[in-house]
Amino acid sequence: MNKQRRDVLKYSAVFGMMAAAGLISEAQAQAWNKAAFEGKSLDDVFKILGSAPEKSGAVTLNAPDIAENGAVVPVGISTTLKADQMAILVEKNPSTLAALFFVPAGTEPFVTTRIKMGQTSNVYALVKADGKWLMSSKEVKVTLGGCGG
Amino acid sequence: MADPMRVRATESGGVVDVKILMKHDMESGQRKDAAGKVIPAWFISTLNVKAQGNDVFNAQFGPAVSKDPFLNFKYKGAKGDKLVVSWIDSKGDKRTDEATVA
Amino acid sequence: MNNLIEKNSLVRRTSIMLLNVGICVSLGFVNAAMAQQKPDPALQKMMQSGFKADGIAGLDRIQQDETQAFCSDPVFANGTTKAASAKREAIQKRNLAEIQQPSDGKYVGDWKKGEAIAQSGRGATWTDTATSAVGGGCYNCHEIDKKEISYGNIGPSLWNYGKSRGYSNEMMVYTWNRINNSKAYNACSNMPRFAHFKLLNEKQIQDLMALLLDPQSPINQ
Amino acid sequence: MRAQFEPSCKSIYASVFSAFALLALAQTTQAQTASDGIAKYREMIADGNPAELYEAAGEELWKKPMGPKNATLEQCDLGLGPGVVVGAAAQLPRYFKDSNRVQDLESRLMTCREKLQGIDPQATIDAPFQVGPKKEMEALVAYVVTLSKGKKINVSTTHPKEKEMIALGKRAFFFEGGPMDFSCASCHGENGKRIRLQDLPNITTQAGAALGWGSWPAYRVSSGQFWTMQQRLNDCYRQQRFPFPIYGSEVTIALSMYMAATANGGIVQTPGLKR
Repeated sequence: MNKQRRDVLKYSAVFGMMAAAGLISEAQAQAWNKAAFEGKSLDDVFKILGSAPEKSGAVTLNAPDIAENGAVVPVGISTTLKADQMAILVEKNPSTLAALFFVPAGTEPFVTTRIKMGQTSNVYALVKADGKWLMSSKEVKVTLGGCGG
Repeated sequence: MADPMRVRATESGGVVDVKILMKHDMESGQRKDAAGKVIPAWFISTLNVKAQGNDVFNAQFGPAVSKDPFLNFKYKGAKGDKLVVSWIDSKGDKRTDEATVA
Repeated sequence: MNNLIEKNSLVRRTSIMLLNVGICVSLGFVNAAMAQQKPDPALQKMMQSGFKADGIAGLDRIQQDETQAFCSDPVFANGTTKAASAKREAIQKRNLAEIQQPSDGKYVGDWKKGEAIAQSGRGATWTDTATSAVGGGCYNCHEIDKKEISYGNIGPSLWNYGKSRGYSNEMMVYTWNRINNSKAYNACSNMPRFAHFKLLNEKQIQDLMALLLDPQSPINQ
Repeated sequence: MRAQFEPSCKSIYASVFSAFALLALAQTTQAQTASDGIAKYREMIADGNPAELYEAAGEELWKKPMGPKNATLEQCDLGLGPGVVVGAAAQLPRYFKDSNRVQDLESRLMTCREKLQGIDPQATIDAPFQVGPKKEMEALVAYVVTLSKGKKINVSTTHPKEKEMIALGKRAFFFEGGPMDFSCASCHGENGKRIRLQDLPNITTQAGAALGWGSWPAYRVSSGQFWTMQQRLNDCYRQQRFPFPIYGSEVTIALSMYMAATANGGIVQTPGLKR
């Protein structure tokens, strides 16, 4: 058995324990979407999420035009739709999907987090409502900073 | 043992604004150490937030989420709600912290 | 007649005084010059005991040469005294004299390589090794190619450097000298002496020259 | 003759002038867009400073019995009396009678750890940043400076040793060295200057010093670390291509004293959040 496979097994075992302890619900523990997080392109991720999203004015992506540092890029998603999932994708990152969010009923379709970007790229905010993925995107420039260049 | 989180939750007009800071290196798997060896990825992969025992937010992170992750979301709730925030990382380390909505 | 001379010298003296006040105020020094031209044992002791050698960054780096010692007292160095201007000229002369013109007679190399050198601000720190590539760090202080929006402004913009100044032999030599040792023209220039401290080699300087003075360079479009 | 000549002269001036104006406008617009973008970026990350994580750890360490003497730091005198932490960072560095020298926050914390807890300062001085005893120092600093947020910078400049350190710090600020001929003043001695897109405060002025001194220590997003002023100065000297400044050495305290004294009257905004 190779090491990678052992790690995966260990990993699922830990998830199982967590689930049993009630720290993370069973559904969530099962669901860390390995395939989606390993997608290397927008199409890879779209395929795994189920459908290619359509552009929609109902999805708002809040991100700066320029990031002073690629290590911390603030990204927010909000929507007027009744969303149950949201996702942040960065086209030119080594793995396209940065984060996936699940929004239970009673929680607002709004999230803000911070992500890493290796270079200037388009950033996508995805929202799933009524079983359909919708999106909005913008380019975020990552600048070189400081004396180190 | 992972370091504690900072959880701030305030209610206004029936909506609770939750801000969470987690202490984690979120190693991307892209960096190399001084000897040129790739530092393996190590990151928080799953986060769950419960209020009064019910799920109010779930997140899955990849290694592209920033070091010391920050998360802000809002749910319909009340002052005094008991929040339980838990995460687990890709090595199986975990952390749970509690907070009360102000 | 006598009166007139008196008056003239008074005017002159007053204007020099005003000039001095102007400089002092603009530099933010209201108190007297720091007189760093004389050795200061307390400062020397503090600097010697405050640092340790680490890798390529040895303690020799805080042994100031004449240029550094002079410029560490800006009130004096930028002042209008005869002593200061004489010293400035002497320092510039010495720095100019050590500049070597290109051994193969070529001033202009490859602008693409020059752009990469201008972008990199790395090298010569205690986290580097003797073989780490040293960059020119030019964008830290200069606007060069307008496509790069992340540029500093400690030095002047170099956009259209050749296009606006021309590509004469005179410009070639002046620019070459300025990159090799900026102190040849301005004793206390903020710009490093790239050749004096062997930060950049001849080839790298030729490539930087191309970025500025090759008519094909994107900065001259 | 002259009257005829004038209009054309004027028109040449006018066209030259408008060309310059256009050029200047184009340049400002581009620079403006970049700096607006950066301003929005900074505003967006200002909420939720990860320095809070260090602050929480520091508060725990402050109250935890540690070291050979198994004591807490709760009786540490940071200048306002034993145990007073609120506002203490706003009046540091200062002269301390018991140690008979001017101390900054880090060197004073090392004194407290030595006296109260029996922790040898040398081990802290020699440790790399962000690990071991330095990691503890960083957390403690985050805790202490957070309790001065919003206070006025109010550093004493009356004791002869304080005066001496301000003067020495100023000299060190202008001290050029290394293979790039840099001093602190090379970057921080004029108004309106930038390295790449980073604004450089002019530390020789009250406003600039208040901005610079007043917003460090800070969480730095590029390294994902909380940096104390000692680490900030250390990295300045690294980029100046100087040798390695010794943690808590006189030159680092003198520089801090010069900056803080120049900044007097400004507002403490620590812990900051920096690129």
